Amino acid sequence: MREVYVVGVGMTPFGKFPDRPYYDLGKEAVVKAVKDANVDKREIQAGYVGNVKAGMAPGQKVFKTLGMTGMQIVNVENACSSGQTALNLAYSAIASGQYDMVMAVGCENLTGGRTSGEALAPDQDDIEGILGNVMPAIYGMRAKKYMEQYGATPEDLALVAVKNHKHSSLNPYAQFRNLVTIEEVLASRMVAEPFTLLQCCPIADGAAAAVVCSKEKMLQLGAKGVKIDASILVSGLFKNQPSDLTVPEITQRASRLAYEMAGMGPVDINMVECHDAFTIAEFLYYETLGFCEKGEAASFIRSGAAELGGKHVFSVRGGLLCMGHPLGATGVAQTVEAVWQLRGQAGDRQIPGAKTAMIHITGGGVSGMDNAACGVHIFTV
Amino acid sequence: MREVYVVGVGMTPFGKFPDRPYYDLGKEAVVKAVKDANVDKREIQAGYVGNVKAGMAPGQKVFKTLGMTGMQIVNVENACSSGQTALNLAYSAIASGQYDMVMAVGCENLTGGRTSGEALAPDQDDIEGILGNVMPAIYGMRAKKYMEQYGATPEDLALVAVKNHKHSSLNPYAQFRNLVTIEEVLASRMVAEPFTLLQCCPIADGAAAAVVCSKEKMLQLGAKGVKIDASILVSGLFKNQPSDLTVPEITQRASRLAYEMAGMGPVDINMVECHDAFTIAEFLYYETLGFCEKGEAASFIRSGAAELGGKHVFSVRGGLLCMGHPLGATGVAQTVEAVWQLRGQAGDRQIPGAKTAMIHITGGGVSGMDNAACGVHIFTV
Amino acid sequence: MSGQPTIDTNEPVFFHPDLFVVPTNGEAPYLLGYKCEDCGKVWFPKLEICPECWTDLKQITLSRSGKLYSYSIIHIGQRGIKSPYAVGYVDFPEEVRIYAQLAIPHEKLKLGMDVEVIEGVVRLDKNSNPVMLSYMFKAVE
Amino acid sequence: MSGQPTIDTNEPVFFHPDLFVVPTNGEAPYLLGYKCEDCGKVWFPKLEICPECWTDLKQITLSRSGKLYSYSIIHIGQRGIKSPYAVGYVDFPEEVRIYAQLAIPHEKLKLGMDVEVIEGVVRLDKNSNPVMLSYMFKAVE
Ligand SMILES: [Zn+2]
Ligand SMILES: [Zn+2]
Repeated sequence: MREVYVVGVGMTPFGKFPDRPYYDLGKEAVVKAVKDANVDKREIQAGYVGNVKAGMAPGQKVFKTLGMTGMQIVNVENACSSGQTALNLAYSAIASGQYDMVMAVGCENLTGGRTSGEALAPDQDDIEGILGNVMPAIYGMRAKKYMEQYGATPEDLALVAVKNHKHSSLNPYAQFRNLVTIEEVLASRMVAEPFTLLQCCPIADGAAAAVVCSKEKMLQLGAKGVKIDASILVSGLFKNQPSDLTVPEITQRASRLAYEMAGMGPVDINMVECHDAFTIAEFLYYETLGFCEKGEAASFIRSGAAELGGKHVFSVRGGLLCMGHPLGATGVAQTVEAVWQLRGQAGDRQIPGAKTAMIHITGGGVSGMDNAACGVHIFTV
Repeated sequence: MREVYVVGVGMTPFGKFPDRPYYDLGKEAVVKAVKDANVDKREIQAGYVGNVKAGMAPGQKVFKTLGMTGMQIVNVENACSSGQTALNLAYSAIASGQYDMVMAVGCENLTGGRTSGEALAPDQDDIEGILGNVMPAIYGMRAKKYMEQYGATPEDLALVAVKNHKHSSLNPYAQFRNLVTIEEVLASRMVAEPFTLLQCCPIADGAAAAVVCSKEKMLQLGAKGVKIDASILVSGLFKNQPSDLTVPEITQRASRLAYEMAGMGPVDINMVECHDAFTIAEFLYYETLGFCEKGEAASFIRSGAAELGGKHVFSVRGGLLCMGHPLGATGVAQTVEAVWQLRGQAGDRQIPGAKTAMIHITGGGVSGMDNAACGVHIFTV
Repeated sequence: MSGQPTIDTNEPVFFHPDLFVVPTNGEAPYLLGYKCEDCGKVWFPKLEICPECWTDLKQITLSRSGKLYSYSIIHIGQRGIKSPYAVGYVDFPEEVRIYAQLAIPHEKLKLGMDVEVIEGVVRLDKNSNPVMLSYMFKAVE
Repeated sequence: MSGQPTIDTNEPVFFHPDLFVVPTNGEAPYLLGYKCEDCGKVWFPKLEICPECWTDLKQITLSRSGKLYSYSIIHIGQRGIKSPYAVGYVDFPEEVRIYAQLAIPHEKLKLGMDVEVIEGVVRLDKNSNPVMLSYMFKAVE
């Protein structure tokens, strides 16, 4: 397998853009990434496009008026992990020698036509969906169990939102850039216990793109890329049997595979973009990804380790909690942040001397499965 | 790149099954293919799943209750070419050495919840869709031009439906198995000129699956597989400029790449499953795929060459015209037919001594594009 | 799980005879499990074959009560269910975990509590008339 | 192409000022093309940048008439358009091919015929009232 590099990235701001179709957002991200890579668009040999909610052939609608057609375009869907699925296919296409330069794109418009004031639910052909379950409650049940098991408090959980807002206040691409206090987090409207509104990721639209190529191609371009050291995509296990919901098995499995592939461990990782769709999620991932022991998440965040200036900065762009989570786009947007950080181009939120970044995403409410799909990538410079 | 083989196939009958969700159809196909391959389901390392209309994570819903979880599952969408897109990714994953044994699956339920009596239209965010265009008219305009240019008659076009019904009458998996005459074809209800109902592919539900593996794995299993000699997937070109609509550029390009990859030409091909969504389509593909000269399609079909017993049998399973076209499923179902024929297991519709099969699919109504995506695969024994 | 129930009469839909039995003789309702004769695992909701073994499953009657593994109270929920409503996962002695709405006063909810299966209204129409009946869990008295 | 027009007044929607101009002074309507100053290609409908060159485009007025490349008469069509209706592709002298509905008696349709741009009703509501106006093509007299 060949070495694989990211040589160009671009994204739109994340936010609510009901009048900008997904393909319009996608085009902006593609143009930015190609210009950032400083390559001729005709050199891109394939496009892998993550999207969940659009109709047929979304990738074609992104690329068509950019004159980037004729190449292989594959539209992929894996719920929350759609963007990292696109990145994983781009990685494989380069690593295998199938192509020399391709793009991973994620794009999503969730606000166009959506009714607000209703929580995101599993599909209505899913038994839990039929019986009224919603995503915040699925995580809420994990949180309740975690809090009982380890004595974590609502204030502990709120710290995740406080930290991520601190980070997003430094990120011009974030949807919410205000600072919040523990009190404000806990006083916001209740969504599904124990989560208040500020502990749930907001709806958002956005797009992101990355140009991915072989080492040979990178040297030919005279570019200095960011290396992809691990690219993992797995599906969840199906079981009806009781299990410990405070240990997300799919994330545990995917991250172990990623550490093995990259030949490194948590101690080597400077920053993590994780699937912080709800505050509890960051707690569970501190532990499951191996950054602290089981039950130690509250002391980990209180130590400052996860915050800008700490050893393992989590959600430095503001995470899903402040960016929002345009399903198809998120995994690629995490990539964009990793690349900016490792290149030292992250502006006010730059992690000094960042050399290694991990991105993690997991999701898809399918009853009986931990999550439908989980992606983990590790990048280095 | 390693050699790639299909060692097991399975499919559901095609037809209207409004009460069987896509995942139920998909499960039937997967179980049949795994049993046909005679492998332990735990040896399947990844699943590539083509589907257009379902919600999130369709592949996970197919595999989850079959205990085939944890592996990489990638859900792909490429309009009519979704099934061949799944096959192309399966091919690449094996050819590159990423995996040793994977599955390509296509599944689709189009009748559940659809209003009949309305033609399939491009997406409503497409300018031609907004202004009233429908798929039959897009092909109708090609047909009108072709008929004028080469003097083909409605009777000539009807021959395609007559032939494909003759074939499907021998296929227990086909939706329509009746014989029809030229007169019946032309007397059926007008849909979009020059097409009557029997010249348009019917709506259908169905699923198909294929187990794909490396040569080494195949030998280890002691199986005799069907080799994939070419696997091509491309997107359409975007242009607003006038062009000759009787030459489908995307098919021309994809098929040339496939012939080059397989190191063969039309003369070597015993059978073709093409995208005969409308009668004119088979005419255009006889020519574009290189089986006869431009304008010679009518004499080609009249010669019997495309019919069971002829040199290059087109649509031996009955084609889209008699099977129907469950978008995500079709490309994999074409694979199943190719494998059955090359193994000599096609029953009454067996092409004696078939050694080489081509499957072709193209589609996706995106204005300004010939088609959104086109897949071509060539198989040999 | 055979698709989305459609509502075209005034009678609430019963969700779903393969999952849940309410005896007409007034006896207590119960859930149906599907047990593999090879590996012994129990599955819910209904499956045709065992995910592990691909062998046929035998329908069994599940215990009427289990333990509440965890819960949440939903304040912003789905249309057709009056908020706030409680939902939870219940672990049954047959080693199967089942999700449902909880017919338990919210202040009485407690992880690990014993709950039992009852029939209840799980969805309302916009005039608050019942449109779907199914299983729920209530506290064991 | 900025999404699907929504209908919330009794006035028909006009589709779309970036594509089509109907002068208020009674002059003949015309379509708008977008021309690349680098490669000279003309694009329709509106684009922000040239697909070939990624440079800005200049709005131009297209010729009012072109030649009918091909057509079909749709008998089973979209809701909101009275069947049968004719549609076709028209090639303009600016080297651009444009799809539209054809306001031409079906027996007069002929490949290669000269057609011109007019304003017409392209969609009706269920009471057959116009809900969308846009360009159509009619035969040049
Ligand atoms: Zn079993
Ligand atoms: Zn140009």
